[in-house]
Amino acid sequence: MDLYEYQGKELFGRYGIPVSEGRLATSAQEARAAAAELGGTVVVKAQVLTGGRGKAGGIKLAETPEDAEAHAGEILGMDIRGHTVTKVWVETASDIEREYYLSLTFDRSAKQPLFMITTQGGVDIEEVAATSPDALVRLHVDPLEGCHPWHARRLVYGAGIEDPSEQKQVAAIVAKLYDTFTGSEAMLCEINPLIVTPDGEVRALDAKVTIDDNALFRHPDLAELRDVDAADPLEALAREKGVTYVRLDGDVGVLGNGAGLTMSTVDVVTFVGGRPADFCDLGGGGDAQGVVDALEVITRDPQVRSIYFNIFGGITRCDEVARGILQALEQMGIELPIVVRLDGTNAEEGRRLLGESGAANVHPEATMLDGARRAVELAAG
Amino acid sequence: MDLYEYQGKELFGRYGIPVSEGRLATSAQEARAAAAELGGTVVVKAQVLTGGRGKAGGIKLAETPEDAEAHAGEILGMDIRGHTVTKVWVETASDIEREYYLSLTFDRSAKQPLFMITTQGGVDIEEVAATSPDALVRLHVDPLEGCHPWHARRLVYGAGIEDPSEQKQVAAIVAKLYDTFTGSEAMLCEINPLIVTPDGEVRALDAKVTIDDNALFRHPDLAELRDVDAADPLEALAREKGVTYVRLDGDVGVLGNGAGLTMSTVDVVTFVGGRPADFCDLGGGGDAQGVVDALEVITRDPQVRSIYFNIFGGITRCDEVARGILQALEQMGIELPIVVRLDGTNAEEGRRLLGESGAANVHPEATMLDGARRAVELAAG
Amino acid sequence: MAILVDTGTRLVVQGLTGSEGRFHGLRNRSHGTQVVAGVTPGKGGQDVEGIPVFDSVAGAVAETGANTAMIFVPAPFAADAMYEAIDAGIGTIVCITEGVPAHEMLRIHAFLRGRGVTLIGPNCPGALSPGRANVGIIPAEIFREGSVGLVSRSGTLTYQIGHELTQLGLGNSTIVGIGGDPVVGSSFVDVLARFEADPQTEQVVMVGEIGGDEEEKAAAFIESEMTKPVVAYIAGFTAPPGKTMGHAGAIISGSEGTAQAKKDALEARGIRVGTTPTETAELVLQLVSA
Amino acid sequence: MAILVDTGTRLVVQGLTGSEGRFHGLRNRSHGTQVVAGVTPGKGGQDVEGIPVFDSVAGAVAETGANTAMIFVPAPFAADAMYEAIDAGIGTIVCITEGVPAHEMLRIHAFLRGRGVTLIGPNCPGALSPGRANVGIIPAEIFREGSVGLVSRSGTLTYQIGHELTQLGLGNSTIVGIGGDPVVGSSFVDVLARFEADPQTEQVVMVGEIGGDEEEKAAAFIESEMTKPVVAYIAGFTAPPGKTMGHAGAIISGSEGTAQAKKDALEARGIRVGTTPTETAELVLQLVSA
Repeated sequence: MDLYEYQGKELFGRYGIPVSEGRLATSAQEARAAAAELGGTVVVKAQVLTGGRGKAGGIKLAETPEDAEAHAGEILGMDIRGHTVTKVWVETASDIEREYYLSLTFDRSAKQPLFMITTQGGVDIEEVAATSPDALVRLHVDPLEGCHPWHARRLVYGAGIEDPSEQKQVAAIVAKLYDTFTGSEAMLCEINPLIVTPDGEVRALDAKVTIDDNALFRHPDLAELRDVDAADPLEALAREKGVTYVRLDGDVGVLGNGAGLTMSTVDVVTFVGGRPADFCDLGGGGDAQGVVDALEVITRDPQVRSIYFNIFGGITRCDEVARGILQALEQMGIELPIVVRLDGTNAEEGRRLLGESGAANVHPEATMLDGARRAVELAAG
Repeated sequence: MDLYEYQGKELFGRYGIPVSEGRLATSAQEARAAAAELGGTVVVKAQVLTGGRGKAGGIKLAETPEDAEAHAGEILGMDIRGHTVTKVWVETASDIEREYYLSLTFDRSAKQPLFMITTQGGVDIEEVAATSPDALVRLHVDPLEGCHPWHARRLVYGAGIEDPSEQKQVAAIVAKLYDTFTGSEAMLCEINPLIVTPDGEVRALDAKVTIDDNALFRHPDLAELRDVDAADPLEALAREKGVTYVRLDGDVGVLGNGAGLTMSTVDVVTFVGGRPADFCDLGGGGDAQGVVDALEVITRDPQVRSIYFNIFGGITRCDEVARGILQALEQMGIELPIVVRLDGTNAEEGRRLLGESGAANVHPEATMLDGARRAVELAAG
Repeated sequence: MAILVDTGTRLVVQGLTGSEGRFHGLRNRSHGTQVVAGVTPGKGGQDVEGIPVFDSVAGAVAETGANTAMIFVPAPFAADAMYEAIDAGIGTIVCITEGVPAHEMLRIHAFLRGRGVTLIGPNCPGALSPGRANVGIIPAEIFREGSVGLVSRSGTLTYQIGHELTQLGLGNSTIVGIGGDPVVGSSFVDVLARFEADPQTEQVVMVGEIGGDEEEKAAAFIESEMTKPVVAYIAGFTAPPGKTMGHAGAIISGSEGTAQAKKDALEARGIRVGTTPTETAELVLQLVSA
Repeated sequence: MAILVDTGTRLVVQGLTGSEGRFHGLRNRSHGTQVVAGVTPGKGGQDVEGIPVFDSVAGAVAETGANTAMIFVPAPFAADAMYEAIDAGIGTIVCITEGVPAHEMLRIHAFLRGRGVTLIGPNCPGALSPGRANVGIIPAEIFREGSVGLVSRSGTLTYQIGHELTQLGLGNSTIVGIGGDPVVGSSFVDVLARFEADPQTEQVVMVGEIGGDEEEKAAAFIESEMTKPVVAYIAGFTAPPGKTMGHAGAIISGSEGTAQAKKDALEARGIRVGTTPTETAELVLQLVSA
């Protein structure tokens, strides 16, 4: 789960990482009030779960509350890379002497947390990594050892930070970032930029935090930060119904059981010339109600022209899937063509049920490949 | 550093281990007030850093504040195994259905924390270990793994605790005891007895906690619990002066440099028929002032009849030790015979200094063994 | 010979008395697996259709000589169950549970170092050596005994490929689902090394998917360390970046972990990659026939 | 040949710019030890009498090929220094620092498992191979080169026994002080195994003291694994229970860790235990003359 900047900063603050004071606002009026309360120059920042806010005009300096109101008015409702801005963060503006970059990520490859730091912050870090790789210092932490002062020293000296007070502040932030990362079970904690003010104060000016979804059960305070409004409405509906669903951009609605098989089905639909509308995984179990819920989500997508069920029964029973399809047809009156390929546990019984139903828009196919071809044909016409 | 029962219970309480409510009292009047404040039957318990309080009459039940006052009056000032009682702990009396034993120790041999539990609590645990070893369940914890629920289950089921509510409470206490142990860097956390009340409540009725002296620098709250009054006055003086000193019961004051050499010197004095008065380690450095401080401590012991300096100079310089001895003679006017064996770094210079001083009570010897013999002779008169 | 699970497997099921643990434990037994014990704290002394239940894994090991554990406990308790099995001296642990927090797995992965314990999973279907032993939820009836080793991050996709192999008359030495989480106990490389050493295995199919770089590491390993031919399949060519595709580990992060990158890494080392499950099975047939 | 420190030792001193680090680092160098680097955070780029100082151990390793570290930093920072040396790939770490918390050492001891790193200490005088290398604070001038391996929990007591050996015309292969704390990186058994494997060492003296049971473990090891003769000395026969005798680890807990128990364990296995340092040296002379 990705956190908004303001949520990430609140989390940082809890672990003692210095951030600027700020207020959340969902309207221009609130932004004005926030600016007035904070006093002085403020920054109005679009809260969206994507990068490139600055370039899109989503970050503006305001010298007065009136300015803040005007800027918030422009920013709220903006579309930034497909995300509509519904919230702005109004915070005390910072004078910036230097911009650093500091992050801690979950490195799957090394199976250890990975610190990265550079004094060339404020820009896209992948660009720094590509153009001046030596400027980017990388250091893994053994999870059983934990983060020790030497890690911080290696990062600070490695990055070439020379001022003793800065060294001390950054080293402290390194330790606290590790606490944040492990304490909130994050997959990513990124500070870009980590600024140095003209007074020599070091502060996180942005916050990008991703929490492990699988760990949210033991972080209820973080779990409730999820913003259901921000998600794709179909994905939000799917989450609500417990359906594993990712929206794609085509016209063949794809359902499979198991992540790998479903991904493979999406691929095969593409390879035979089709355009998948979604990835929808019925999961390991897959009872009739699960099928109904999944079809409810998929058929809400107006782009969908055909549906392809690719089921390999193992724990999932094919007869149960067939029952779900028939139940959904009855309840929802689906008229879209539905191609069904059933194999494995109770496949014959499933095929029999579908055959006997006499449903005209259900098209059985014998193999995964044939099913994909048929579904693509049906979507096309 | 050993904690008193009341300090250990306060520590337990901080980590969520259930203990009875109580008050500390240093006078009979305070004990009366404490009993009145607590209400109902209370127990008045001598606070001493030794076992066997119960048998010595240091624990008494009081039904009224008057009783508490009377009992406290008897207990305060008692001598229990050489420890004078200066404080009593007055706590709400507990009804006891069953007595268990639970401890977590620093197992040097395995280099892991070691849990021990038995339902045969309330008695000397070494006796249980000797007479019914099967009743005592032992379980190590890997320090990198930490304490997990399975550890608690193994202990609880292993000990044969059958009531589900008791199982749950004891399991929770196991986890909290581990937190106490690691959080306060203890060498020992012992609960004996861990009681079950007739209502089925599980509670620590005693607390025996030892903190690692080397870790106290980062636990200032625990460091200040040290009770300087309770120590042997000479050992307290030594601590104050930074001298490593253990009082023994003989008449030859022993000083060496380094723990091993000093222990060996004490042994050799014993083997040649003498009785060491102390173990006093000048440590690795050993400057003149350190020697003066050490002599000040040793000569305060009225039993001392002779003093034996056994110095093997390495980092320690023998001339510096000699200077310290001469300085102490001058400042303190010591008349006791002082046998000095110097070897290693600058030994000749040290011997020369002592020889030139003309001090009549300084007796140089060439070997460790000869020095010991001479010191024993001189102590004998 | 097969790998990981075999006739010498003596299985303890952690969570045997739960509905899934019971269902699959008994199913594994009916495939011939020696299911010698179950563990459910507080239910020690009971039994599940003759399988004795213990309060602890250590108790099960002491009484039954269990050497392999299958974990079916819910995600919040799975790490505890893994540590318990490790410390009880279990040699092979198969964790089926889905949803184990990634940080737990980081610590467990580090903790396993130098302990000589094999962990498969979590979030995996387990391991099946057809005709010998089945530990997990893989439907044994799809597969037949043979010479093809099969290792996969997925469950049903593996069944699909196994089914295609069976239809071509091919069988498997062992089918291993290593799991779909970002950090799992055994990687492709770990399992490939076992297939390389296993006399029964003559060819290997590796079924990867988007996310991470274990397929890339496997490509390097296959090139430098393996004599047996390997065919690969990768799922997720059309997956969008930044979206978790069903498995917690199936996610393209930035430009990392794409199916194309994995395919390229494999093909650069001469490893053939099937475009569809069907083609993958056909590539294996070519190997066997060659 | 000697053990632990030798002509191939390339030493980095953590805390070289402190007064003790400087004093002993230079002293070690004057004995012939290759002292190639120092580490003091923030002083990288400086030097101590020609020895370059780095900000990190990793930097020192990269620039100078250091393979051995000596730690002279204060107790609160010693664990950090040990972890830094381990992670920088140092093979032999000698921690002189006294007063390291025992719980830190529990974790470090566990962390070292399977890493192939040797830690000597903390709270130890170090290791000296006369004429070859000296890493630590052992005064080299007391000792001469020879065939006797010497391992001890104590510092000055070791010097005393070394002095007695020298007076009898005997010399040492290596003198190792393993340290006086409850948990140290290398035990008697670890060092005895090295002496057993070292061609130069022909006899061994083990100097123990009260506390713990490492001498008892050593007795069992000597009996079952060693071909070279061992003589022992134990300090603390007259120590009272429950009192820390100078070293954090020198304490009789309850009835455990007494000198008598250690002596009995050794003698029960035919290992001779000297009553005084003098007698101990004489026992070694008998071995050499035999």
